[in-house]
Amino acid sequence: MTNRISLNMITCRTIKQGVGMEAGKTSQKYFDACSIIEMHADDFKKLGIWKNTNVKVTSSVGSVIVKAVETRQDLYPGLGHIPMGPWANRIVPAYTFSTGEPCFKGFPVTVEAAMNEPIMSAVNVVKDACGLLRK
Amino acid sequence: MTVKQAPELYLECESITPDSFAGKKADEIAKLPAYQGKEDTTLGEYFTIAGEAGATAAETQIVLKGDCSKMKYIGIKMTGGEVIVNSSTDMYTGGWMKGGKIVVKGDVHSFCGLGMEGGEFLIEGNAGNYLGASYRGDWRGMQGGIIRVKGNVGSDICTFMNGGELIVEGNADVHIATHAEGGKIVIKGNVNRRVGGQMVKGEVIVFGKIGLMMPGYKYTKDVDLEVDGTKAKFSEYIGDLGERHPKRKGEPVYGKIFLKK
Amino acid sequence: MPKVVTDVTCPFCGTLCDDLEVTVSDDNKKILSVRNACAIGSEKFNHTSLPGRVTRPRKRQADGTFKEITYDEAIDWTANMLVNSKKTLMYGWASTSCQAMSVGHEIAEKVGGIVDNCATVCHGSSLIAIQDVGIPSCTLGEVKNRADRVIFWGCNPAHAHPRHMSRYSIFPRGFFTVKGHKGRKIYCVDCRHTDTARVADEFIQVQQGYDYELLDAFRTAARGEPLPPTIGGVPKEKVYEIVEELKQGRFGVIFFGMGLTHTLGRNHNIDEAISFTRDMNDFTKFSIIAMRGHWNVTGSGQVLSWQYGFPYAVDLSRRNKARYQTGETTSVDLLVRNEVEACFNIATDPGAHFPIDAVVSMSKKPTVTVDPHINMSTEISDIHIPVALVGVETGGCAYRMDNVPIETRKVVDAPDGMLTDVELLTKINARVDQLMGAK
Amino acid sequence: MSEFLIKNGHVFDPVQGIKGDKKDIAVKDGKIVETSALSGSAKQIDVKGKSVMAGAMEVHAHVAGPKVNLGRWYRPEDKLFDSHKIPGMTRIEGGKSIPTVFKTGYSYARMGYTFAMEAAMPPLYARHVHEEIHDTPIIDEAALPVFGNNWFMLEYLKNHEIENNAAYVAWTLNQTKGYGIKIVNPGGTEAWAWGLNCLTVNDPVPYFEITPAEIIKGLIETNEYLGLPHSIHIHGNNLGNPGNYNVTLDTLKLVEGYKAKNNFGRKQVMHATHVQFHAYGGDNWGNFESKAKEIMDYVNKEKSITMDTGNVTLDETTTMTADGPFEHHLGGLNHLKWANVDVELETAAGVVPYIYNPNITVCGIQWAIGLELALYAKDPMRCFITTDHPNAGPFTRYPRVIKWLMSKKARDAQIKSFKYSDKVVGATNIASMDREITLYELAAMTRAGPAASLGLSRDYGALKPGMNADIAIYDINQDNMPSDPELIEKAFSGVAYLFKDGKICVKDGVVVDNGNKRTFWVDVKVKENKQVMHDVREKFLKYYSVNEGNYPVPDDYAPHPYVIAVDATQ
Repeated sequence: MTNRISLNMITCRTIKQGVGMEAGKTSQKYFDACSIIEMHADDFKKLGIWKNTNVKVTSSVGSVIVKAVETRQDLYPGLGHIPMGPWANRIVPAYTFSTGEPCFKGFPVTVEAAMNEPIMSAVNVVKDACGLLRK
Repeated sequence: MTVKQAPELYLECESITPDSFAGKKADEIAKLPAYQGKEDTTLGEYFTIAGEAGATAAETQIVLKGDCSKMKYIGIKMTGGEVIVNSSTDMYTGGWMKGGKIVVKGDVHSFCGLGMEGGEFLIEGNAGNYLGASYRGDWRGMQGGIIRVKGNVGSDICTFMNGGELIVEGNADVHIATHAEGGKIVIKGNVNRRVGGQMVKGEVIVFGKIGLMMPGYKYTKDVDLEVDGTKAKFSEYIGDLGERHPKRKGEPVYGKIFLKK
Repeated sequence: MPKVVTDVTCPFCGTLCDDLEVTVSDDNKKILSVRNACAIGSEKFNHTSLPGRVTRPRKRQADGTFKEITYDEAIDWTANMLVNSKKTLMYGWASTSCQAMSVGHEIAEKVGGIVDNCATVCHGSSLIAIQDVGIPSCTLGEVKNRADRVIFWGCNPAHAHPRHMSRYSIFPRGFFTVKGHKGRKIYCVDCRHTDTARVADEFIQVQQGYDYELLDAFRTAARGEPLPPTIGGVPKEKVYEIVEELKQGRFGVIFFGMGLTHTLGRNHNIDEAISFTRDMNDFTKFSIIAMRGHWNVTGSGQVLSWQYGFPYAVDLSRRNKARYQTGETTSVDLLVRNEVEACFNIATDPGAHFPIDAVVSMSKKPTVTVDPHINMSTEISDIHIPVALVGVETGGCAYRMDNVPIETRKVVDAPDGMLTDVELLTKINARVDQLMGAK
Repeated sequence: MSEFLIKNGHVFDPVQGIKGDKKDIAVKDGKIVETSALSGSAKQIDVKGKSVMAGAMEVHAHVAGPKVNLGRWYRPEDKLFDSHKIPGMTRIEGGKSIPTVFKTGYSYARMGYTFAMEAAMPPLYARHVHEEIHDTPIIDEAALPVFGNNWFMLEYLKNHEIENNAAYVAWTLNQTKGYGIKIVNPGGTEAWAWGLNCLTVNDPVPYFEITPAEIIKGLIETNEYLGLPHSIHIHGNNLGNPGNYNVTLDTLKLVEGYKAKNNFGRKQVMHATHVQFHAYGGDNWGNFESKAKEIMDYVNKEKSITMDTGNVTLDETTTMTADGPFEHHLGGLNHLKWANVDVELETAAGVVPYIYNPNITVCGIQWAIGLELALYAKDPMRCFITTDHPNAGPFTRYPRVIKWLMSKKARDAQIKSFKYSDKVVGATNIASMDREITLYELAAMTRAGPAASLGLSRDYGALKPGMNADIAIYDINQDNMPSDPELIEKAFSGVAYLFKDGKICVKDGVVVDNGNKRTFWVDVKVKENKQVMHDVREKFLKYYSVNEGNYPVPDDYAPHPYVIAVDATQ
């Protein structure tokens, strides 16, 4: 049985995400910038995986495969970050507390290793959820 | 009235109040307007209507059968009479109500009892967010009357409350009585956190647990209270000390939280 | 012979830098270089010249592939969709000109649309808070000329507004701030030690989701009242110390971002921050400014407000009144509650930036997306209508994060035959008139 | 273009001294002409028993721009259940105290107004002001840039460099498509940038070492040096506080020794605005009282001043002014949401909702002061009716204010309805005043007077042949005035006809045409001034947050301009 940890998840802008977005949502730059999860070194240890391995992140609304990287902008242990984008939004709860704002920051997720599972492209990660992906 | 056709989207039913029914026969009531987006329709399109209204709002009782969970504005601004809904309702039920009584046997969605001034509002199921709060931007939330919820409530209940009473028999989510300047809230269950943030005046009485007390609150003393028929010992906290407070006879008046021991 | 266009406004973020210099080929077709822009801004200008750009509308086929169609076909399909739908979400507007918005609102008023902009998933909570308690604020030039206490709370300009710190908030020397950075004390409050925190003199790490409590503690401390030992992981001594330093300042300013607007409490977090700012004006001068994201999301709020009185989530579905209630007429709620029948996206990408439940709901409805480039929304739409890039291939008015209006400029021609937002919306408006006249 | 003959109406035109005589008015190609100039095809309109006046002119209102729009969007509750579309060609209208641009244009037109002056335009936000003006239907509009706390001005006037200051003002009017010189709380708003204020005309401005009195005199000299169509337009220091009437008198007296120099027939050198807020006695809210008489005694004898009233209408409204420190003070009093915007190098603005509650003595006294000002006015050509919209009340209440001015019966009824009417009566003179404004005087206070004060009397404010055909026709008859004052309010709420540039835009109170709305601005030519242009360059390089190249308002923001050229090179 694979090792699994729980994190408090936030999704934020990053400069790479911004550059990638302007380079094009289908660009490699955008893919590299957004299809990742930043975690604290301690959480890598807890999860027992190396940097840059794929992980499956699961929230109350769904799961997504992203690459686990060590954070440049320090998080504290237990806090995870996926840059704002389609991968993050596969797991962001839509509940808005009647304010219009979904739960982009501060929702519980579990993370488990998924070495061999591929990361979907930006378009596919959305189409897949919408049932528009042609198998 | 019985629902004969469920709306494709949501139906805006501001006509369903004793005030607009008063003095009308079934066929006249059927002609009252209802709206679904840009489609102007009538109550008769969606309800079969039997019986007739009393001469005045006060003498009028409306009973809604069938699924009203996609009906907005039921009982809005009513001044008297009674509305009984045998199912759940959507947003704005009992909004700005001034008098009379509303009973919802199921749940209500958000923004119900908004800016309520008087009357009685009974919710047998759960209530959504902003129950008894003010409309966006308004500093006049619930002014009077009484709301009782048998189940749980969502977040932001009684924001900008300045009068009246809310009794919740279940639990509540975050942000209770924010900016309140009066009124009384009783919660029999537990509260997530953020009770009485920026509260100037008013009372919040909690029987269960509060996840985390706001830093602006200070314990003062223990008091014996009788609340909604229950006698018990409560610890009294005053606050929000970060907020402004009016003075009465030179003494500042604070918001109060009573937490059952 | 290449020419240089000066005073160019950058159409990326709410900082709306207006000092860019763009060199273009003499035939006005190609951007050769961009000066003064940040990494993101340069990328935006360069992107126009990238190969493989879609220049004509596309319609999704049964098999999921897209087929090129004419503008007229796309306009006709869109107009029919708008006229036939009982309630249509018309979302976006943050990356187009105020002139285009005006035309869009005219259409919405006719067809019963709900006009919402990116504030709905960005600074909407800030707007709600301002509606509750007001806001003491100032223009960015005031910060540059006077501020000696600067707080970044839940925002990360180093990444989201790259030139903000050098143009306005940390480094510039102004009229009363000749010492520049040396004359200012910079604070950063965040749950992460961000790159903005690295340039701050003081970093206060708040536990994620406890900003409301910490701000309440700041206000309580400012009134000299007692506090619990720690608040959101911050010791009370620290709170008292910082509040005292802020009172000693001559002119303080708080910049806040999505760290407050997206976190538990949302509008309440900003509400407390504004209330704290108001309190501080009893001791010194203090202002607070929202770090608006999209370059013209503020403009959309302005135009909606002078035409209907609400800054976003404006419900015109009844066609004889304008209404507004966040949590009801906001895009994500409308989609998740399935309260609309069709979607019209323009100048933004909900497909990438809305939570998946909302995106799925959109994909199940007739949807048209107007955007210069392929993005997540275009790929789940029935129709994608590409247009000229506003701020690069066509001009128009935009509003900076402090509501200062600045003209964006056309620096190059759009690919041959491409319409601008204004041209496209005007044609859709005309087609809507024809169809409704016929009804 | 079409021709009209407006027959059998009672004409009121103070310029020609016509006091309600039956007279036909001829309209051709957007102008008023001699009846003889009409062809046979002229459309005849019988307005028997109705009153015919020139289109009314709003001299001071906050109807477009950043603070107005902030007031709109931060008060959704102002639109709650108050947004609607009138069947016909109009757009959705909304807002009680701060109407949307559509409601603003339509409402003015329905009341017989054809022009409105936006009273405070921050130059940095000029583009925004013009965007809203552009979207406001029917009425012509202009905007006054604020100068009373501008850094260039403070530095030039500190050394009394009138010629340089004039060159800067001319440059700014041109850049912002502005109309004239507005002054708000001179010096006080710059002081507010440090959280301070200037409460008298002699309080020094922090750092800049100049006093409000020096600023006001310097700007009068600048204005007359340039010979602008309008005079300086001033909201003085210490607005809204008990006992401020002394500061007001000090401010008004600064005109002594100055003469108007211009080619527009303007006589005054100062327009004092919303004087109601500046005519307070007492030294606290307890002994608060009216000093309207003291103010008007001076205004009546000093011919080089025009003024407007700023009548309190007893409504819930939204106060907004470039007087930043005042709004901060007000927010502290009523604890309602306070908004403030300080604008780099130029000005500031504040917004706070306010309820003029008839059950509160002070509000009753404020109501009385506004009316007393107009009733004490000896020369209706120099005293104009405003509500300083939306500060003392929304402009949509003009018909009610007119009712109070024209009917003592209506005033007495209002006084009786006050909770503390005896206290209100005790602190004012209103109860003892029998004067009732006549239709002829009203035409002066709302048409001819404002036109002359704004330097527009050549084309506007009267019904002389050759003038612009802006004509309002009301269903009220001086030969048989209604005994019920409510009928006066009704008559002025919806015109029988409104002609704008010779077109019928409103008929029986219903908008039927959007007219051809125009933006008025003043284009001043001055001698080339290298010094000032150098200062401009330097300030933009060092202190502004926008480039000089992005400062001017492009021409397409005012697609239908009415440009008044002024040559100050001589």
